[in-house]
Amino acid sequence: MTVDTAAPQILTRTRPRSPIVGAEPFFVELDRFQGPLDLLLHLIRAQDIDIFDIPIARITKQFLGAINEGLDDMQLERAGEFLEMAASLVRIKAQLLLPRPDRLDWEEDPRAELVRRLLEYEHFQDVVHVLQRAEAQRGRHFGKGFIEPRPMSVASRDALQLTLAELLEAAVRIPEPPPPIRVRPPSLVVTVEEKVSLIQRLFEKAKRISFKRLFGPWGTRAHATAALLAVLEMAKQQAVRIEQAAPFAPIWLFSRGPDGADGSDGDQS
Amino acid sequence: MTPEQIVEATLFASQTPLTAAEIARADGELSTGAVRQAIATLREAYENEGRAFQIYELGDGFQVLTRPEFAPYLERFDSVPRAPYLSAAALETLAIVVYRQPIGRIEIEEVRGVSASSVLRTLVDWELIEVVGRGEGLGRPLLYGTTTRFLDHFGMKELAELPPPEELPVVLAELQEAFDLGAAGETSTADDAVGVE
Amino acid sequence: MTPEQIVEATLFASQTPLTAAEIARADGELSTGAVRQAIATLREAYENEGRAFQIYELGDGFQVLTRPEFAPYLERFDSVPRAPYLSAAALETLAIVVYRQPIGRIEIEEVRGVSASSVLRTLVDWELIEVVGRGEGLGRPLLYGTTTRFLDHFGMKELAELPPPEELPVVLAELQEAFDLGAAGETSTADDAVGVE
Repeated sequence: MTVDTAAPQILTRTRPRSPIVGAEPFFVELDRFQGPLDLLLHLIRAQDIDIFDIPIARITKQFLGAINEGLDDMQLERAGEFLEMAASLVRIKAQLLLPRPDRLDWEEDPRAELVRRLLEYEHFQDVVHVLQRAEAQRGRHFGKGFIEPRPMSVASRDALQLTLAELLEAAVRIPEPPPPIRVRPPSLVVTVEEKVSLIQRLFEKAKRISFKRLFGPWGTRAHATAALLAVLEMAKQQAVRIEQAAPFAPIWLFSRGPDGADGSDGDQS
Repeated sequence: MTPEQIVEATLFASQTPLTAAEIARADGELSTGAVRQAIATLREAYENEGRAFQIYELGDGFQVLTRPEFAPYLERFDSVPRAPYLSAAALETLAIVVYRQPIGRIEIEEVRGVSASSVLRTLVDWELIEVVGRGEGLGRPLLYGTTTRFLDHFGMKELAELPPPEELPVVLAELQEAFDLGAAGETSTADDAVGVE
Repeated sequence: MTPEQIVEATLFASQTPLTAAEIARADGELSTGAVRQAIATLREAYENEGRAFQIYELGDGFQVLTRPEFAPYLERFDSVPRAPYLSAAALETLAIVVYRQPIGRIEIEEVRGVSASSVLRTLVDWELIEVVGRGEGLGRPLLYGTTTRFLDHFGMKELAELPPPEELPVVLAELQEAFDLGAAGETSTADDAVGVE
């Protein structure tokens, strides 16, 4: 797998309502999706991808692009749900880069759990359609009392039965007014490409850099994973050497120059 | 669809008497004369088939009711409607107006999550709420507030007599207790079903 | 009074579904078997006479409702609000509860990938689901199941009208199979095996 530096062409929300079909670029309206699984499933189905062999790198790129555009307008909780999925995608992508035996059992494929969830989610979408049809059919039957009672003059009718307890009972169930929204923009999702170029820029200034420095100020899982992925990628291309004195000790990265002329062997501690 | 069927469906779906003109609204081609004709046909059919219900003329309206001879059977059920009461939807909307007034339809719908226009009409019709002004913004929406009749109904002089929202659970518990003491053992199941989580 | 007439009067007086046992309460001599027999006779009569209503079975109860073809006429009237059509989030959550009940919030969120707490509250408010117990483990989480109102809302007699559950969570077994096929160089059958589209 190579690091593709071309920015993914994913536009969101600014385009007409037509769902996406065909190849990239993709036009995705994030609002239309119930959540990250819905979006992911849509990306896979719209491109006719074999769900048992998901090209994680491509899908991850498209997923990140889609949420990058749409995230700003989203409530924090909802944004978090999409970000969590983004982090798992990046994690799976990283796991796929690790060396592994030629022949894997399905359970050992890093994508297995994701595929299981997607298929399960898709099955429930079928149920949703069944329910929707049933609901529409039922909605065409009316019982007694469907037609709103005809207004009568106030004088002519009996006193209304309404106790204070009933009113208060109803009042106590009114939800609290929503607190004023304080928007904290969610941390931006970062791409592996950005981390690679960050590492390259740092090596222009120093021969040795701390792994932690690659995501220090942000500290999120997405940043850490992107940084790890970038380092693994560069190590694979022999552009960087990784050193760690002991487990949990600081990890240091050494530049190996453009052709990897640094002398030492590929020691991935 | 014959006029008889359309009239039958309409009468069936209503719980209160409808005038011939009101029934005619079901279909643009239905005249009040045709409605009256259909009602006569239906009455005869119900009679011949020995149906347990019949169309009765009440005031200026028509209503399908069970025949009086079945009353003894129906009285075995405890669900006999009493004096008019508000539907759950109307009650909920009233509670929102009471505590958030002045408030517009849109805000009420935001709280309840469903359309409120017909419920608001019912409450205005009962003179429990009224239009008290117009809000800012698009279309200058109508704002609703409670009426003096609302206060009368609960024997209050002013809204300030209502418990503040944060005390509602306490007041409710007290009311429930007083009710239990007063009606020891009677009808308690119905209220239990409504209130307690 | 024939049993048919007594059952008819009872069904007409009710605004909600009644079980055969509830209808039988109208008359001491009425067995639930006789009630069912009477309902069958009435259904046939309504059919033959072209009545605008019919007796429908909802959950374990019976209710007289207008036939669907009269909906366009009745929709011209102001109507008492009934449960609104459900949102996609609500339907998705219901779909999971139906098949996995009793089920807790966390498990629902795992399947949907998004938070479910506010949707669950709404569904409980509408009485489409209810708390049916508490699970093991930390905090003894609430477990939810569907109500008879759920059946009413979707016009079902029983849950068995939904696609059989064993067709749903077969995913794991089929995964391995599909993967083995895929590894053998042929992936096109994989989707067919699971029954997509």
